[in-house]
Amino acid sequence: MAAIELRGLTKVYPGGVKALDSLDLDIPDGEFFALLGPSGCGKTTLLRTIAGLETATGGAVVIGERDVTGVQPGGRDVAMVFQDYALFPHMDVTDNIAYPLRIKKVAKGARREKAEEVGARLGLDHLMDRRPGQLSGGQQQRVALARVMATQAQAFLFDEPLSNLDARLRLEARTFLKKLQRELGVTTVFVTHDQAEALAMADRMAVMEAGHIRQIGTPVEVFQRPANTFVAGFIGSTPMNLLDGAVRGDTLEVAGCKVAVPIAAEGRLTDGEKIVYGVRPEYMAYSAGPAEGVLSGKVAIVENLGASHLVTLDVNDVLVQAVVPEGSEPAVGDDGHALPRRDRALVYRDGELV
Amino acid sequence: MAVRKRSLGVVAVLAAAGLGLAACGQSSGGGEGEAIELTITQNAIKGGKNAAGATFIEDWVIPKFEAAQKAKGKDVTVKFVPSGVDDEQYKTKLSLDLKSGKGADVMDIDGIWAGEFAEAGYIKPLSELIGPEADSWDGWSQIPEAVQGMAEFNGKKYALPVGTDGRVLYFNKTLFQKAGLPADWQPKSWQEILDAGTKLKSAGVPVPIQINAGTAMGEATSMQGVLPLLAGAGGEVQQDGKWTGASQPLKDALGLYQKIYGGGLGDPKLQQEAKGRDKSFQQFADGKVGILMEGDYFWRGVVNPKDGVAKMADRDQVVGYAMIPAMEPGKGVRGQDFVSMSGGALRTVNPNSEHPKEAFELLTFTLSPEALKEETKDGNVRVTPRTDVNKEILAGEPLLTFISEKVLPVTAYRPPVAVYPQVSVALQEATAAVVGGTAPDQAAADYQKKLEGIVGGAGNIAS
Amino acid sequence: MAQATSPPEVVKEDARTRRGYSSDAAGLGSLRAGAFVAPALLLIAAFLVFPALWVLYLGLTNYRLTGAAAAEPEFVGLANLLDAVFNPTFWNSTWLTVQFVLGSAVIGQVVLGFTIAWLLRDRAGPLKRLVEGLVILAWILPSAVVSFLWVALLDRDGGTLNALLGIPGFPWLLDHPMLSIIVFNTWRGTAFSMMLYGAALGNVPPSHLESARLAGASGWQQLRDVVFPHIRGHILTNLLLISLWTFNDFSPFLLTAGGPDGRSEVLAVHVYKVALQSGELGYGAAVSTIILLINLVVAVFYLRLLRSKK
Amino acid sequence: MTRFVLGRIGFCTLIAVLLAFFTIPLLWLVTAPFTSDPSYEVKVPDFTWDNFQAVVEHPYALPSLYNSLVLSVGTAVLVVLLAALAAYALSRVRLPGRDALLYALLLLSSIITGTAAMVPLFQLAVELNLIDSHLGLILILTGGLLPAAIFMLKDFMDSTPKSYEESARVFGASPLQIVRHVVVPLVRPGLATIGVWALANVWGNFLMPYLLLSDVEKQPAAVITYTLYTEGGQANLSMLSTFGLLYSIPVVLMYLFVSKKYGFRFHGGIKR
Repeated sequence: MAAIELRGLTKVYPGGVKALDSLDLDIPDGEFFALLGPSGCGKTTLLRTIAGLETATGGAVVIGERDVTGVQPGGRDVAMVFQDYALFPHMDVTDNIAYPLRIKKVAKGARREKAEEVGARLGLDHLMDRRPGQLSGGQQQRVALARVMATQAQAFLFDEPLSNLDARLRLEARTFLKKLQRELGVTTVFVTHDQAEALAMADRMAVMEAGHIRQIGTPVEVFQRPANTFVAGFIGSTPMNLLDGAVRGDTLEVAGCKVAVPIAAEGRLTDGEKIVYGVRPEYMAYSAGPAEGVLSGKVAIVENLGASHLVTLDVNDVLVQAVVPEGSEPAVGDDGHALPRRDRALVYRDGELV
Repeated sequence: MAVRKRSLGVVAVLAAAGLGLAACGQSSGGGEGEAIELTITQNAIKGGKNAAGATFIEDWVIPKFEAAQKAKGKDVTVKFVPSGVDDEQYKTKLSLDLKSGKGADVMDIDGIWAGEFAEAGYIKPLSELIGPEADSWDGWSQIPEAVQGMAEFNGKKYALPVGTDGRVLYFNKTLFQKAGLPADWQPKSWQEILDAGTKLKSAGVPVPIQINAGTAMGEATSMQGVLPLLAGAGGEVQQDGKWTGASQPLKDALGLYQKIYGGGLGDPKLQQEAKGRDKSFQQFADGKVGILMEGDYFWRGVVNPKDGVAKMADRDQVVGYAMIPAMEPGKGVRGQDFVSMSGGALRTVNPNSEHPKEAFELLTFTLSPEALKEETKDGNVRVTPRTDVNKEILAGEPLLTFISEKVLPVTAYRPPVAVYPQVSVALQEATAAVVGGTAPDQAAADYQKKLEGIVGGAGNIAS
Repeated sequence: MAQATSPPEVVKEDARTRRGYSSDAAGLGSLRAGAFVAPALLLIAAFLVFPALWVLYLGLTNYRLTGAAAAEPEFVGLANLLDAVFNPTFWNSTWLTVQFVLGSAVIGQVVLGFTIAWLLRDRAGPLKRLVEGLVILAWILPSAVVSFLWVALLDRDGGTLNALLGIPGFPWLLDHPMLSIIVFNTWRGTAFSMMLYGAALGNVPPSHLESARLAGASGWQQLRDVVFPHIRGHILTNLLLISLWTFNDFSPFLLTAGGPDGRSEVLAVHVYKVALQSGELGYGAAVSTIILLINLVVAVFYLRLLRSKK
Repeated sequence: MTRFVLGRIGFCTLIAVLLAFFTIPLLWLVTAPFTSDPSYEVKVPDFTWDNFQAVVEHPYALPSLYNSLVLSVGTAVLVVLLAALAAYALSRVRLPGRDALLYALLLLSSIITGTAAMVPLFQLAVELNLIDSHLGLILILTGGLLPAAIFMLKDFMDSTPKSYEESARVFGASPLQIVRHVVVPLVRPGLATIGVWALANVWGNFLMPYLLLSDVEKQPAAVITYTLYTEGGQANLSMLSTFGLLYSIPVVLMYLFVSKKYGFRFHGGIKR
């Protein structure tokens, strides 16, 4: 078990594409850490650089107080689950799980024993002599996990471990993975492009964009207080309302309406400056009648989210979304009013949280 | 040798780079009383090509020779290196071996290769290589001048002749009878051949006359086709160092082809087939060919009732033979009435041999009377180079006696020079053209043009 | 935001590990990759490149297997090349080779190979194994044997083909020598294309075919719009290899010996006749050089095609 | 419905024609050896074993098959081994000028298979003392086959996912271990294909073995086949057909063995 530390990590591909731009990151021992971002943001490159599959152009990778920047992947004492699991198609499940031990020259009997033990723990005991081709996606994923567990490495690296599963299985696997990580207590870094997955599983997470880390924090921090408009727009199953506005005395003018300054921004704004006002649809109180500090407009779209509805209001040609609980949803064309929660609304200046 | 030198440096580097793979070097040595190893090669192999020849060397020559040497107090072992491929491939292999300073101590070559091998320095005059013993060999007196000539180049003897052969016209007596032709047929002119052909044709013989033509049969077209005809018309392919171009004899020879294949007396398609000659043998054996121009090999190796490739159980009764007539009596080469062509193998000592004297002993041993008699017994009779031997062994062989006594005195040999094979191909092409419908004069003119390219300009062609 | 930790004790790695470090999938690195390639390259250098360059050099001499020119070959420069260029036999051979390659490789093997692969693409069981087995059999049997089989098949009198067609005496090898060797080589070489296309078709995603079928595409349209774009690379690689092989294929000699009268004397046979039968190695080497140049043009042509619409 | 039936009929006809096309030339090979006095005709054989008897008694026929086996298996193993290593490295590491080099070698290999190369190859063998040695011949034949083998194998390697190797690498496998444990099993059908290709190539090769091996006891079947022609160049049909059959059987058996054991096809033999 070990902490992972990145110092000024830079990766430039031949041809000049900067995949990682001087990243610093500390992941303490035992943490379940998520790397989140849209495709092409550098999160997989970062993971592979930690694994040693990519060479760092600059900076250092330190695992368990040991600088491994120049160390071959096999010498870093990490284990990795690949997006396609990379189970060797010509080996059965036992051999696949035991493969890392074979490399470590563990005797045949001992490694079979270990493989069976780990396999049993993951509920694979009846599948041990099958080939990967004969397994379902979920089973393959568990074999890949078992193989990683068998290594007893200091850190686990998961590259999109759930993306090859179908939606229902993914939820199950999510819970399973989190539980497993808790039990094993091994430092784990996983890459995902699904913010819900990151929020659900990670102890902490980093949101990346274009080779930079845009925010590091717990899921709650990242969800409630996105550090910038990029993170704000990326996190959340319904994207945050990000509305252009301006400071008008002690209120804000947003989409032609007057709203109160959020608590977090109180005393930090100057009159007349342009800002972006951010509030999640979940943090809006919808009502049919007008009130002080609401955003008022006509209902344009109503989308069913199951237990609630997402209502899109046309507020002076600006679209504003609010989540409305079951049973009180309006009809398209109604007048509607949405009151942001002052304690949850945020103000961004030049894209950064005020 | 510029080519060779260039290579050596690179080769040395490669060898030094670790590719020098273990393989035993050639045995060396040769001091007094030391064991001597000799090798002898022929394009013959047990269980295949010339099996009898291979058996003779392996089972008779080698033990006898080794024993004879032992009696003289010498420890000599001989190894036979068999081969069973096309002559061209055998020749290629020999050339490469000789060029690289390798090869068997005693080797057989075709008589026609003597010139080119000598020019390339692959073989050396025997007197240079062996010393005076070569010229004083007692066998020379038994070999006719003409046969000795095969082994000579620029007036020097490079080898010993192993044997010779001759070409005749074979005919099927059964078919002849059907066509009302005599069983002791002997044409005296080309016209008589054509007349016989016409009669055979009207008697329903599918292929009245088969005289090899075209390139597919290769050298067989030259030896059993255009060259005897050329000789019959009074020409030679090379005379006094000058090549024969589009001369009248050539036009006449090609004219005969035109009469045969243009007049429906032969099968033009057969001449083009890759295996046409084999087929002509088979057809003759099947009684479909009336007259066939072939060498004595045909009698010995093809229609031989015992082990021929196209056996004819009744060969001795059915197959007749006659000398090849000149175009008209007296019109043949050297004013002869009858003509033929001969070839034959040579046996010589490899200049690279470490024991040339012993090799020469082995060579002469294989051509001693007792060896030749042993070799030719049990139905393997052929015309040997020695008249003393021939007298004995040919007694019961009417055809070979016929060849030895009637044909060899009038025969001719091919010029033993390096470009001959290309000239030969050009001749074959000329016959192919005529069989294909080109006029003989035109084909002869085309031949001359090609010849100029081959032999280095019109200056080397007799006008 | 980032947690502050005390700076770790950084173990300074030496420069060598960093240089030897590699980022390819298997961690080979240039050095080890070089070691992997070296044995093959060494053999190729010794037994391929070096003799091939030697051949190119021989082409500039009047070297012969026997005769005076064997003992003292002279440098003649481009004389051999010029001889070839002004030699109608050479041009005849070149033209026949073009027919041979187009007919037997580009059309015969590719079309037949693809057809078989397409027909059998989603089949399994004995029929597929039988057809594939027979096609592969024709490919792996020794050429000395198969050429003899075809001589027997096409024989004028006793040949099976004439017996089947009821035209005894029809001389296939004489009247249609090129057709004969083209069909023969198609028969012999189809296996390679069949296997390659079989594999390529396996890689065409079924969903693409299905969506084309849903859109109402006919069989031909499916091939044109879905299959061919997908296996383009395979087709061109295959074409390149079989064109080169066919170009240098010597087996027609075993069937027709180049005849009748040179009507099936493709370049490889021409070189054999010139070099081995006439012993004109200098000229033969020069013709080999020309063959190399033609092959180069063919290869560049395919590579252009391969890159053009990628 | 009619369209389906028509398609079905068309398919069956096409398959029948194909089967006929590929079967008919082979008929002679299976009938002539069992016929007493075979001609070019395909006849119902009289099932004689005399021809086989004759081949067995031939002093060089059966040993030559063993020589063919040594040469072709040796070459195939060497080609597969060296080509696999080289193709893998070339597929995974960008060496400068890689593609140009491969194409150049591929083109040069066509010169080497030509007749004109016999003199350089022969003299090279003489200088390196590789004449009359199976090993020498194997090395020379391997050199000629390698470029095409590398070319084809590289295609295979390019199409296998890299994550397998990366995965093994993270577990600490060395490059050679990765090749042995992961790459070779993954591309095994490809290796088998190249192996059989090389094998069949050498099995039929005549000119090089003839020139480089003078000792008849070392010569392969391709050379010995020639001895079944007579002095005049005529084929001994009964021997030739019988030996042809015996000469074909090992290569067919090797193909069956390889295809059974390792699979025999291009890409996609093993899929997840």
